[in-house]
Amino acid sequence: MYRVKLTEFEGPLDLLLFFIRRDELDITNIPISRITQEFLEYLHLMASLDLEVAGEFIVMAATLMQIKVRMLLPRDENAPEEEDPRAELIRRLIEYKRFKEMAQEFGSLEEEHRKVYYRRFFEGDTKTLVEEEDDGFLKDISLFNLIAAYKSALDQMPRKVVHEVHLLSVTVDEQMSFVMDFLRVHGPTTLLQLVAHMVEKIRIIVTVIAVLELTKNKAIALAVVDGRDDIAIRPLTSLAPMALASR
Amino acid sequence: MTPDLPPPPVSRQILDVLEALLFATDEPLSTGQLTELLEYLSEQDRPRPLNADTILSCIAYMNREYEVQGRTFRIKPIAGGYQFATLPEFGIWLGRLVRERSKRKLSVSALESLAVIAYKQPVTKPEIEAIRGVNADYVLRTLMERNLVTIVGRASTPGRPLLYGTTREFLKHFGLNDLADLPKPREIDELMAEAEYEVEKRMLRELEEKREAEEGKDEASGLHLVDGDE
Amino acid sequence: MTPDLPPPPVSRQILDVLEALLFATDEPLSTGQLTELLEYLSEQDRPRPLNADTILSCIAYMNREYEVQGRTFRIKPIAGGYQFATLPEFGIWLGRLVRERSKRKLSVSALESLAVIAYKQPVTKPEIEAIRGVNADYVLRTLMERNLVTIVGRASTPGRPLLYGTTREFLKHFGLNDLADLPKPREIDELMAEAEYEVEKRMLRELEEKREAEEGKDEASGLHLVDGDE
Repeated sequence: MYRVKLTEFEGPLDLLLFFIRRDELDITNIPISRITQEFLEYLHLMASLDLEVAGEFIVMAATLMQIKVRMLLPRDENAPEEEDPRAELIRRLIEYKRFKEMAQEFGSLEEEHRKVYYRRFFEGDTKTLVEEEDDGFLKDISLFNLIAAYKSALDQMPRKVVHEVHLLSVTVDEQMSFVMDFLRVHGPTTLLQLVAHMVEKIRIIVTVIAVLELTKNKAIALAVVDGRDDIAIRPLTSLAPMALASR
Repeated sequence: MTPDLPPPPVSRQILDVLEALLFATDEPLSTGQLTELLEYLSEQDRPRPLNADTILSCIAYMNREYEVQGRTFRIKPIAGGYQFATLPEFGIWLGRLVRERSKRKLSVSALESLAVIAYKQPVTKPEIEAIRGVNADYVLRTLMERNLVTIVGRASTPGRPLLYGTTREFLKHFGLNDLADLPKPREIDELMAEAEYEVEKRMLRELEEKREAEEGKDEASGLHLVDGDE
Repeated sequence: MTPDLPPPPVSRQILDVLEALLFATDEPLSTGQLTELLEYLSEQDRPRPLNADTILSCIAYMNREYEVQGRTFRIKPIAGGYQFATLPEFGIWLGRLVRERSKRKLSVSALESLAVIAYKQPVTKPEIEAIRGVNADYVLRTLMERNLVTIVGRASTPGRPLLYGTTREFLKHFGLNDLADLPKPREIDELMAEAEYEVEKRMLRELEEKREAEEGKDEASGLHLVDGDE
């Protein structure tokens, strides 16, 4: 009997290729019973070591046995040019072997390139920033990054979102008037100043909508405040004289 | 053509190793660290004496070389160590590079919001915030500025909140023909779940390593058939 | 002291800006990007013509300079662009210094899957699995996490499976300029022919062994397996 030493195989095809290489078999003319026998012994061994045999190996075992049976069956004289039952498996083995070779090539490319290093520390470089319009914001962000982010967002979603629905009597129209009044009293302001005293989230939201609505109506204009997460608001329509005086 | 330099304080090989080290490091290297790294040089190749002063004179020598050869970079003392840096007069050119670099990445939070909008659209800001648990004002603004997200209408719910959705630009970036091409939640789960087969493979590998350690013997690859009972 | 170089193809100023840009970039810069950046040079300072060929001849010229001057780095074509990188012979020194995630070796299953994806792209998961004969969920996820592979769309076949392809990071990992630089896989016919040839080799060897056994003599050729009994 043979003692079999186990190592990792990339899958059933890899194991078959191993048998073929080790025994110097002709891949185009596989001795199917012998290979099937060895394959089953390997599975048996895995089982005896209490290793769960991966599904792919079991499927392959079934395929091998099926081919073996078909090889034993007498050929149907009427069926013209029936394909060798092994043909499909041989095709797969050769195809896999081909990519396995390329994987080795990739491995040596990787090895070669591992010796090459790029500059990675740029803090010492003096840079003078230049204003330009921007593009390339999404460079290097792939669809995978996007879906990974989606999953992460869902995973981190607050377990219970308590929506206390108490009806607040706040409408967009009201807040539009509020914004215009505020501007009239305080002059140009910012969004944060506008909502500073508000406690209910919904009121803030409605106010923001009101601001957007007013922007759309060209009653006010918005601008980004440099360096801050805030938006500057200034009136576009003429306001009551007292507003001008107040600033 | 180039003015002659005095002879280097150490062998060329040492200068080369120093240059390569300073080039590839991801943080400034102190003279102490450099000394330590040079200790891997074989006994006879090592500079003598091998100390901070030797390193400093090498750095000074290399900088003279770069100057004479008209290179646009020098080795500069930074944060207690030494590092390559381009000369300040090229700062304006590098600024253009850096701007591009800083714009490159979407923040994690922007990406998450973008993902939520992509999958849940049309979606209101409160809905985005409910999923992400944080205020979405800033990211929404950023995403809209980048033309990845746009307002697509208003919900008919009370307060008629704005509805957000993704743009054509978004589809273009991710190589999607339409929104139906986005990976489905089921596909995402498939991608994110560890295949069970891998668990087994890892077990097998561990077992193998343990056995090899026990037997204390080396082995090439594959199934080894050993003539057992004789 | 240093051998003379031919005159530079453009003014020193242009070479300097190019060098500084390439020295300071953390991403390969394409000739297109470099051309664009050089367009900021004032009209009379700009190289003429300002195109990819001009850039390429400048890069070649600079690399000759570095070689003559004994520098340990060169401007290297990578992932469709150019970037400074150390010469491979200094890798051993830098390995002691740098412990980068990206320098981590890929597993065999990752390499195999990458090979399939690289040559067959755009390719679906079932296609990858059919070739390798194993589930590809885990490995695909790992490859995507390392940004070597990405989703590039959906097939138009029933079920519209996701399509996968390699990334720029993939090129960078293997030091390739573009996909055309990939080693060519052997043709099926060649593999078949080789398989048959292997059988002949084996027969030849058996014959050889038999003869040697008969002659009872030792042999040197590595083909022979020592079998122990004397």
